[in-house]
Amino acid sequence: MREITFTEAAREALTEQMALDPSIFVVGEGIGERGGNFNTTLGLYEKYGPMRLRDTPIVERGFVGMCAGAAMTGARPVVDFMIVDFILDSMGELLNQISKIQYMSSGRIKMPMVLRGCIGIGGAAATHHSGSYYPLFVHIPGFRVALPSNPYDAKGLLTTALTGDNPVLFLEHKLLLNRRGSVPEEAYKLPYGQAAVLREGSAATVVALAVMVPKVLQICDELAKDGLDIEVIDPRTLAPLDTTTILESVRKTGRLLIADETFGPCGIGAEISAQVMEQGFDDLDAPIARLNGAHTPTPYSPTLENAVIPDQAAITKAIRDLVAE
Amino acid sequence: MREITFTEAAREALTEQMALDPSIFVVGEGIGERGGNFNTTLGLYEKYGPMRLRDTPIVERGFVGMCAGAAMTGARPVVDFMIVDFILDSMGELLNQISKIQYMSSGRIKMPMVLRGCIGIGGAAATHHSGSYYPLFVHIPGFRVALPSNPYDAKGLLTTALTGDNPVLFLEHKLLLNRRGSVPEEAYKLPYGQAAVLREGSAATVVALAVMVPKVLQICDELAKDGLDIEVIDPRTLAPLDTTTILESVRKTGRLLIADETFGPCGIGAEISAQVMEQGFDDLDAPIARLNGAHTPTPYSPTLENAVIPDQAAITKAIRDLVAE
Amino acid sequence: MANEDIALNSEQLLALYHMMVLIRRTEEQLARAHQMGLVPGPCHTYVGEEAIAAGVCANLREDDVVFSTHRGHGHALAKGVSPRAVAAELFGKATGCSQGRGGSMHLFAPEIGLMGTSGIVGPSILQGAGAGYSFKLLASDQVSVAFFGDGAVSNGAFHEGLNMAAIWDLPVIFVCEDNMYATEVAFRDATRVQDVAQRARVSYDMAAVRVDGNDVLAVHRAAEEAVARARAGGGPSLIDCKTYRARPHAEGMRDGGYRSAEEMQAWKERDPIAAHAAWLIEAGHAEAADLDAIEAQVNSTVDDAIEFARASPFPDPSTAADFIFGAGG
Amino acid sequence: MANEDIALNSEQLLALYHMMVLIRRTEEQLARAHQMGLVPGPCHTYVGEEAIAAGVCANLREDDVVFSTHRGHGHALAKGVSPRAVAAELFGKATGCSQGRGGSMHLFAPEIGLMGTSGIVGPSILQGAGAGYSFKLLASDQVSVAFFGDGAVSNGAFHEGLNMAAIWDLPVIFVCEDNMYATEVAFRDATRVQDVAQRARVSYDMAAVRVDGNDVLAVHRAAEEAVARARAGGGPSLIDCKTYRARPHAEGMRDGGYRSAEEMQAWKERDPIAAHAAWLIEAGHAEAADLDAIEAQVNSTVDDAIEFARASPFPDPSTAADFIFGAGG
Ligand SMILES: Cc1ncc(C[n+]2csc(CCOP(=O)(O)OP(=O)(O)O)c2C)c(N)n1
Ligand SMILES: Cc1ncc(C[n+]2csc(CCOP(=O)(O)OP(=O)(O)O)c2C)c(N)n1
Ligand SMILES: [Mg+2]
Ligand SMILES: [Mg+2]
Repeated sequence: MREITFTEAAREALTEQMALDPSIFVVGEGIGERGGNFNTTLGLYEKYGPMRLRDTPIVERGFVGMCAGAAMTGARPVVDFMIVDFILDSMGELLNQISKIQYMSSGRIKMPMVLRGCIGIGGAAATHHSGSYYPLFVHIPGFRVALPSNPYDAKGLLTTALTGDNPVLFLEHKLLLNRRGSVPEEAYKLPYGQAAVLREGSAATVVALAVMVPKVLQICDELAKDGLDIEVIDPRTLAPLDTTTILESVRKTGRLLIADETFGPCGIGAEISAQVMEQGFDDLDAPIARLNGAHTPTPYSPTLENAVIPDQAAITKAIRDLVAE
Repeated sequence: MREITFTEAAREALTEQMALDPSIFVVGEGIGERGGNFNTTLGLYEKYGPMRLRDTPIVERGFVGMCAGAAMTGARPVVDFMIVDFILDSMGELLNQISKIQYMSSGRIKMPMVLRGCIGIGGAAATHHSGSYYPLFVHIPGFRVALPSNPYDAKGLLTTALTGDNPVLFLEHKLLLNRRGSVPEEAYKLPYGQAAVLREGSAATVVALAVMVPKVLQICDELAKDGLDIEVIDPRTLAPLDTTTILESVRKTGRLLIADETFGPCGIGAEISAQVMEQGFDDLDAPIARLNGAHTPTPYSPTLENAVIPDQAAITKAIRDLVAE
Repeated sequence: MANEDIALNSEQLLALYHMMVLIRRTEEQLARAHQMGLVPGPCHTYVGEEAIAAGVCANLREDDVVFSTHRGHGHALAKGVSPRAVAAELFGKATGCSQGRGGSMHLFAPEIGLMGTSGIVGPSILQGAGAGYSFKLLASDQVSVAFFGDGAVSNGAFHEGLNMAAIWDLPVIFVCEDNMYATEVAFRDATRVQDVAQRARVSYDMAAVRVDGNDVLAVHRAAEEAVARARAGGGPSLIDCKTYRARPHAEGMRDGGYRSAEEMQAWKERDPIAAHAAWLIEAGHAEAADLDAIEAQVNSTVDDAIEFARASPFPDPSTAADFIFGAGG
Repeated sequence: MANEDIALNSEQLLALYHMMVLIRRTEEQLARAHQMGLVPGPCHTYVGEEAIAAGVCANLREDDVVFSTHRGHGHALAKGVSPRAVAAELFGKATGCSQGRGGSMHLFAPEIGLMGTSGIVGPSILQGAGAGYSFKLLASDQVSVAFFGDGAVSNGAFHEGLNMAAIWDLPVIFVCEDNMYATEVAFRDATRVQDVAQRARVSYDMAAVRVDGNDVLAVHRAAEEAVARARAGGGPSLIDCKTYRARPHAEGMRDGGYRSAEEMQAWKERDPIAAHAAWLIEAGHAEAADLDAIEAQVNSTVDDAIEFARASPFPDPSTAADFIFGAGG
């Protein structure tokens, strides 16, 4: 199968669905003629023009609220935040309106909306362009949250998002955008709430999120040379979260580490840990461990930036410590 | 000692500190002559006038961002949201500015600001007036989060907030506002990150938050008649969170339940569970349990509203199940 | 009372009267029910402002959409939601228009274009613009109406929403209900410029008109023009309606202190229903008996609605977490 | 070039020139450093817009405060931050004005009133208003300046911030740097009304003036009036500066496509530094040699700054999580 990048795969999903569904439109700053700061919409403006590729003023709250009204009345908006930190000005529309309208209307109004943007630390982007925020949307009911780690998942999860009825956060780690992988040319959907076991092993289970997936996989290949077989799971979506697959793995390995670049407190690792505690306590041979980025705003300077993310040494140590427990 | 209500105790803290510190001012809708929707500022306007009791237009983002600038330049703003759901429009200012400016300025700019408002489900307030949101502010670095459950803590924690350098979320559960308790007349500060053991026991530990504290205490009095001695801990602040006291208790009881009215996923219970897992695994005789409100927007009708919060029966069952494990 | 160029026939003129009386009586009964503890949550009535909802919504088709506020009973009724469905919703009953999930501030009847009232100030403006975007995108001739109070005018949603509707020429009618107060904060303290229509014109280059919001014919005429413009692809409009709420901000709240008895009295004398009644008679469209008949009919409709609400069942607690998600991912 | 009523002496006029050249040369060197990989993160230069920062900040005291944007190097320098501290910050060094924590978009020097540049569009307006609130509350005669681009004008922060400053009469100067584009989105596509000064006057009843942002004397005069008004308790002002950025939105980004070569050329001919130089000579305030001397002095200052930045150490990784909290609860 041909290999394409994460960005190309996601754009392919968008392109295919825009051709099929004339109610899809994209809003964002520079997503029109410019094709998106990250090329998310490259080439689409020429095909579909300004009503479907809508460059906006810098009004994140405004266009998110606007898209809510559009989604409620038959359209299917895709909000392209470029960098997801800009989402924060629209939290009122997201948490008080978009996540609640299907519920409040007893299912009579749908809220088909994709909210996409780049997350993650890297490139000395500093604190206003390095956030991730997904735990916030897992905490609040009413959102689907997709966190693909490779081109195949990116295309499949975005296609599902573009064809369902729900508001979906589709989060793209900026260090994954240029990674390549095999992706079918035809359209396909991936279900939400179905984790991928990317590597089988018996010594321990590592649940890795987003950019941590390739990092962890690479380290586990190294560890395998020392005879340590680590099972690696990518949840792919955080809401819903596939706890079943994680529990099954822990039943086998007895050990669990959750590796996540963003903040620990009330994060995904905490939630997975608590769920495995509740449902898999007797399977545990060691305490569940979490590895997270430092609990601090993201600094600019490369020496500081590197210090706040879990690097190769930290991940390796966390896995070795877990196995040694 | 005289008994006063939660609201009176918090207002006393504000009144005392406003008299001592002329840089304190309050902003909010109806906090001027009206004295606040919940009487948070009753009588203060007459003393201090409009510059210090500033009625605002309905511009939550605006006045929070405005207060950030004021805090950075020598004033000490108190933002009174009335109902904390209205905070969401200001999340950009909070998460991208207020929580980060001390850090980004390497401590050269202070951010002394209190953000207060009512949380919680009750009174058929429905989904736009029933939120709690504290896990969001625990997840993001840079906030202090106070969640007092009684008048004494309310006064002490608010006094600390009004005299420190940091942005503090001070969250008042609406069903606690009229509860009475003994409160010293003089000013006093309570430290952040110091939990209160409200009831000693050996059968299990229950960490209860906000409105769950009186509910749990009452139930434990009942259970004591059956010979079940439950230890009850109120963390009082969620950031910082006093894990030490919880770990000590679990060392004694071997069992832990976290009872929290708001949502479970990536919530406080998850964080406490994960931390106790990491640091107190060997002390556990049973899996840590969480009791939360249903993961749904809050409905209006009393029959539905009651169905989404953990009621007396659910709490009792959760404790009994934990002990029986 | 504006009476030049009335293009409406007597039937239509009486329908406006009927709607205003229907809103008034429903609100009065809901207020009473609230006092009796039958409405478990908050209740913001529309008494005194009926001419706006009635005048605007008379110009709408069933498939046009309305986005409303915390003070939305009047908009719901004028858009065609039955008094039964509104009353039952406020009583928290399964037969309410939101099946008991919503209450006063969350009324939904999307089948007939009531896309929701809201407990949060501001979003109606943005969502209204968004529905306009849908209609333009899908080449429909539906129009969208966003109601909001003076309290929303200083909010960023006003600025962002009006601007988007203007630059993209969306079929939206923004209706500002300026009743001079946001809870107890006076509009004159919230902004130095209370001429909302002028602001719409100068800052967003939007067609905008200021009308007496207690004159149902003036509102109707402004809305008729705005709806026609939107439907014809002529873009958005703003109607700045000056009005006054006759009851406290919400039931059970005080009403003195922040506004004077004289002010309240002066506005009472400008009651929109009484004014329209007088005009109908004077202009020969009706006799007193016709109006009495309408009144009687409305009274029985509203009595029935309240009785229906009272007799309806509460929702089944086991449904409390239903409908959070729709189909698909 | 405005030359009537110049109240400035030659020294002051040359100081404005000096500052503009200092900003220009620093930016050019930073752009070069960025190309060489010495600036690890984003870099938005102020080339072409120097007259605004120079003209405004020349009217400020050290204890007045400035809140700035992602394009803030010029504001920092004009407020008195040393080229060394700015360059070292962009290089990510411990000697930078934010000790390497911030980079281009997060410059802090609160000791001399630079309260921060920001990677988010909008907050400078609100924080600027808030500093004004402080000064009024504490009865200080300090003033506050909020810089922002045309891209912020349609944002809710503009609406809410200007309105608050107006109704509470705060000592704030809002400086809009309208360079016609927000990244690649043209201001004419972002709003139908690009006369920001008129909007400030009509919608918020705020003193406001539109000036040629490439005319340092025009900017200076407008700022002088605004600062005097604010300091005297006369409330806020807005200065709407029409200007143009001479380089791409950020270093490394393309510059074609969204703006024409003719447009760029036309603005190049209106370069604020060249224009001021010509005027200084024509009006007899300087000779070419004086300007050359300034140029030479600036060049050596900037060379020194870049060398300082290059030679400075990176911050200690163990400090990465310091300073999140201050004292107390
Ligand atoms: C964002 C937000 N902030 C605060 C509130 C609380 N609140 C409810 S109604 C209201 C006043 C609204 O005034 P206005 O818009 O003029 O409408 P009116 O009540 O006068 O009809 C306020 C402040 C809210 N609902 N939403
Ligand atoms: C809230 C927010 N949305 C989007 C961005 C991304 N962004 C950075 S600069 C910029 C354009 C700003 O334009 P303008 O305000 O005119 O300033 P200029 O760059 O022209 O000086 C955008 C969209 C941002 N920083 N903040
Ligand atoms: Mg009002
Ligand atoms: Mg610009």
